Amino acid sequence: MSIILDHVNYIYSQGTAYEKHALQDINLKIEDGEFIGLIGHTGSGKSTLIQHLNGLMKATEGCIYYNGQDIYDSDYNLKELRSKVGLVFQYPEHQLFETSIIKDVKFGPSNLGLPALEVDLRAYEALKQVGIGEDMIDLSPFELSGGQKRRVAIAGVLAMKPEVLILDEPTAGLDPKGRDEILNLVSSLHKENKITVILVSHSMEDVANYVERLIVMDHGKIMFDNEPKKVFTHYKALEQIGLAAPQVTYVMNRLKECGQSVNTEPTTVDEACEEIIRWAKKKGILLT
Amino acid sequence: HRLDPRVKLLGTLIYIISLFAFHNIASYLIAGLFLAVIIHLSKVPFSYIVKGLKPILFLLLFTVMFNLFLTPGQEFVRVGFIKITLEGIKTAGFMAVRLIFLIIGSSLMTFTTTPNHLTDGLEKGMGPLRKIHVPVHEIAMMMSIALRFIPILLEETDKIMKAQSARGADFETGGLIKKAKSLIPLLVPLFVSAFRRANDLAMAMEARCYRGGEGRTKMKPLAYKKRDWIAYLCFIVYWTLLILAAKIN
Amino acid sequence: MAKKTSLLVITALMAALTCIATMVITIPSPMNGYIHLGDGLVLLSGILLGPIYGGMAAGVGSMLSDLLLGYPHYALPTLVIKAFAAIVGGIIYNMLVHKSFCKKYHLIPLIAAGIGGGIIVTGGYFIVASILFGEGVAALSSVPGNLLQNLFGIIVSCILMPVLTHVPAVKSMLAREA
Amino acid sequence: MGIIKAKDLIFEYIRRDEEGNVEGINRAVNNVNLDIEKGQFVAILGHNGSGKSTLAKHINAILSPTEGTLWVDGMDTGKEENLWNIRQTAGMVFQNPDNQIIANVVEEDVGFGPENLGVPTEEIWERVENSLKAVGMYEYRTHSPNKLSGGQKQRVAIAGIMAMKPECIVLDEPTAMLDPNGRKEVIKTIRELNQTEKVTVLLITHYMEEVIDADKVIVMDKGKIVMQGAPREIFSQVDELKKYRLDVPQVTLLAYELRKKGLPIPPGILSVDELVTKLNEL
Repeated sequence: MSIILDHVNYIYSQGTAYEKHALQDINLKIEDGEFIGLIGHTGSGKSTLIQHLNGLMKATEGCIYYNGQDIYDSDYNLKELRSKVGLVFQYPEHQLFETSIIKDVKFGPSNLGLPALEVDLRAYEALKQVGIGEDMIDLSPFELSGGQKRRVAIAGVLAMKPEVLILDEPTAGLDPKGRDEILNLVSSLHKENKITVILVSHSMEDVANYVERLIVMDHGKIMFDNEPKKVFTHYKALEQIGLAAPQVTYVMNRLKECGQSVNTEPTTVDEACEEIIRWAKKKGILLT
Repeated sequence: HRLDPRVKLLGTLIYIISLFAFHNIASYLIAGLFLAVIIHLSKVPFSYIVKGLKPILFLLLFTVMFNLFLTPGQEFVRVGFIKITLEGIKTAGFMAVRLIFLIIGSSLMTFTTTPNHLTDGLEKGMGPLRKIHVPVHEIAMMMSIALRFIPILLEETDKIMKAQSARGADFETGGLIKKAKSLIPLLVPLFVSAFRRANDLAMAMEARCYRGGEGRTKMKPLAYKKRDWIAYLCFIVYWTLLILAAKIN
Repeated sequence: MAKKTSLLVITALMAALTCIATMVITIPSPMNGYIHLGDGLVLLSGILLGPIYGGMAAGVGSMLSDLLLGYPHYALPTLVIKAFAAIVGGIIYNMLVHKSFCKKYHLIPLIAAGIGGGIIVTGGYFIVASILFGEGVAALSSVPGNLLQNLFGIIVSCILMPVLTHVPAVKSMLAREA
Repeated sequence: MGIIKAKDLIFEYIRRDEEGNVEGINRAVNNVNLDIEKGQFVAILGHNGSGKSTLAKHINAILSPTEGTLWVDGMDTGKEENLWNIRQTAGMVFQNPDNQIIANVVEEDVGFGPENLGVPTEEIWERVENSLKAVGMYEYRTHSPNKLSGGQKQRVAIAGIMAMKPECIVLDEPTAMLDPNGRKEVIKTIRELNQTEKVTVLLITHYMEEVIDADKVIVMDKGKIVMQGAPREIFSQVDELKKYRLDVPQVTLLAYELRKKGLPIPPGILSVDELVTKLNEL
């Protein structure tokens, strides 16, 4: 199972003065079970890209294949695609509308025309996955705290049992603890349910800690597409497009520039810590 | 273009009234001439104005037809049981011209005035109404806030629609009731957002010492300039000409 | 927070919502513009904000949408008609909502208000059309479209109101009105 | 007495259930004592719901204390007659830039505050020009706010407050809704205002990177002030901060871990430069 983008182009307001080439010749293959980070500054085309993946936006040029089928075929079922490629928008809690949590989570699966029992089952399961207890399901979603609302909103997409889950900045506006909770949730969904996850984020630190593959976008083009470690070696190029590598990458690189024999690969605190300790032991600062 | 919005508002109003007050060939000629001069002065490209007429083309045709065929009076031509009367032609002609003038006149104002200016003009223009306790300042402030939030909420509408579509919502198909129901997932979040924004904004306004229209000064006070008085003069001349034309008739 | 500022801003936001509802969901009809959701919002403005502020929100919001959509010649009549419709709708709703029989069938005041407002809108535009296009059949042609719009508005309001009353912000506002 | 001083400040709000019956009382601010000197840059940290925003709203007299007193430049915020003077002295910037810009043109929005204060027209123009220049948005003065980026909008909002010539500005999570570039812009602007215009700044946030240059950091939890001190002191207590649902910048954490493993580096490292220098010195 995979998503393939073949020479995808998207142009906003084509033929007018406001014409903007939002996606330029995107070629991409997303394999089953991957955990991908997608970064780029505001206006780099990342939001446009993810909306193409579930057919909300239609490419001006090029093809997208989901599991080998062209999603722009006239007889392709776009509604089914949207259930398979779940998209969680930024501030998803702003889309809650029902009178109770459970009803809101049921909205997605019931739109799929499933039998009532199956809808119930999925809704309960999704709420359990995001850690909303059964004692809360009849509350109004408007009575919850910000972090809880967001988890309910994510459950609303999970209840559709997507094979691919795309999250657009799921941690925006949360405090550090809330951020970690959401990221751990996403990570466990990936590990335990074998869902393909695409995480759109501004935070390099978050991305470095979690994802296996990192796609960097700039001006509607894919700039880098590689393991996070490899991408962060281009930290100077990243800076030029208004992004940055994690702070520890800078520490390691600066040490190296100062003539210390360290490996510049670490991107997380744990890795960096290990590497510096190794260096310190070798230098004899720290006794083994 | 750079006229005081009050002049433009009042001018348009005078013009519209004049169209209804006088209807004879001479006055319509004057009205047409007047309009042509203004279009020229305003430098709005003619194609723009024609474009503005497009949506009412059908309506115009419809009106003309109705008046053409259904006005009783002296028979002019007869094809089968359809007859066209002289009066019919006359009324239809008047109707069409009046409608076209009306629409060009009012769209000219909207082309040359931003809604913000209009709001300012309204606030000042209705100033005298304050004496009879019409909350003029509040109305103008409300309009200006509404204008500011229309694009924001419009964007939000688009976002919510997309988000709900991603959850399988369908806004396109179905009958009236199904369509109405499908709007709930859109409208409730939109309302919630609007109320949240209203709350925030009211707080922000008070934090910036807003306390109603009393004791406020204006950053951009409207002041009549020479060209505004000239414009008023033009309207007076126009109106006098119309009266004269009516007398002669 | 002073009530006045808050009410002013809510009115402005309701006007913006009315304008958007009129502009976004439109089905162009050649006879008289478009079918839209605006009338539903006009009705809700009257109910949520009460006659005075509701009238302002409905009138101004609808007028702005006329201006932005390029029907400036309708702007002024729209302001008056929609404001009046919201006022009438709001008054009818407030009159009926506390009656005991309405507690059971809570949609009755809403529908009654919708019909009241609808009569104003349809009648108002009929008069305007009569002046613009001459009396008679040409003006009558505006009626079916407006009726359909009203019907759509009432249906949406009836479905929306019960859900909206669960939203804390709206709930607190209705409580303040009472 | 400092420009902002709180004594035993308590704020409670009443929770109500569906029918409006009292369900319980929440104490959002609990016995807070505070003294902020003129010209300082003070940061208040705390997770969502720790009471930091409630405290901020007291300084602008949007809320008034249930018990205790808060003075802004010597004026008691509980007294109605001080309201407008307090709001002029302590301006407030909110989280969502969209929801605090009132006018449809940048310069008109900045002029909104002075208009409310009844400042003469010519002086309004002067103030608008100066404050737009101070936040670096002068060239956008005739733009519509809708076309600006989040960071730019927030700077316009700050200019709107500056035009009222306040002694102090309170910023309630001004960067929470911005992207990294927008955040940098806004923080830089705030710091410049503090240094060149000498305004007292009270920055409320949960982004640790934003507070490393503050004169003083205050940490709140459950309505109480739980930590207080210079950034270096605060950031050396990583475990303590984690307890309050906060974290520290990545370098600080790395330095902390290295120290735990036995490397002789000082506590409370705040920047990449600092850590690299210290490691090189070993």
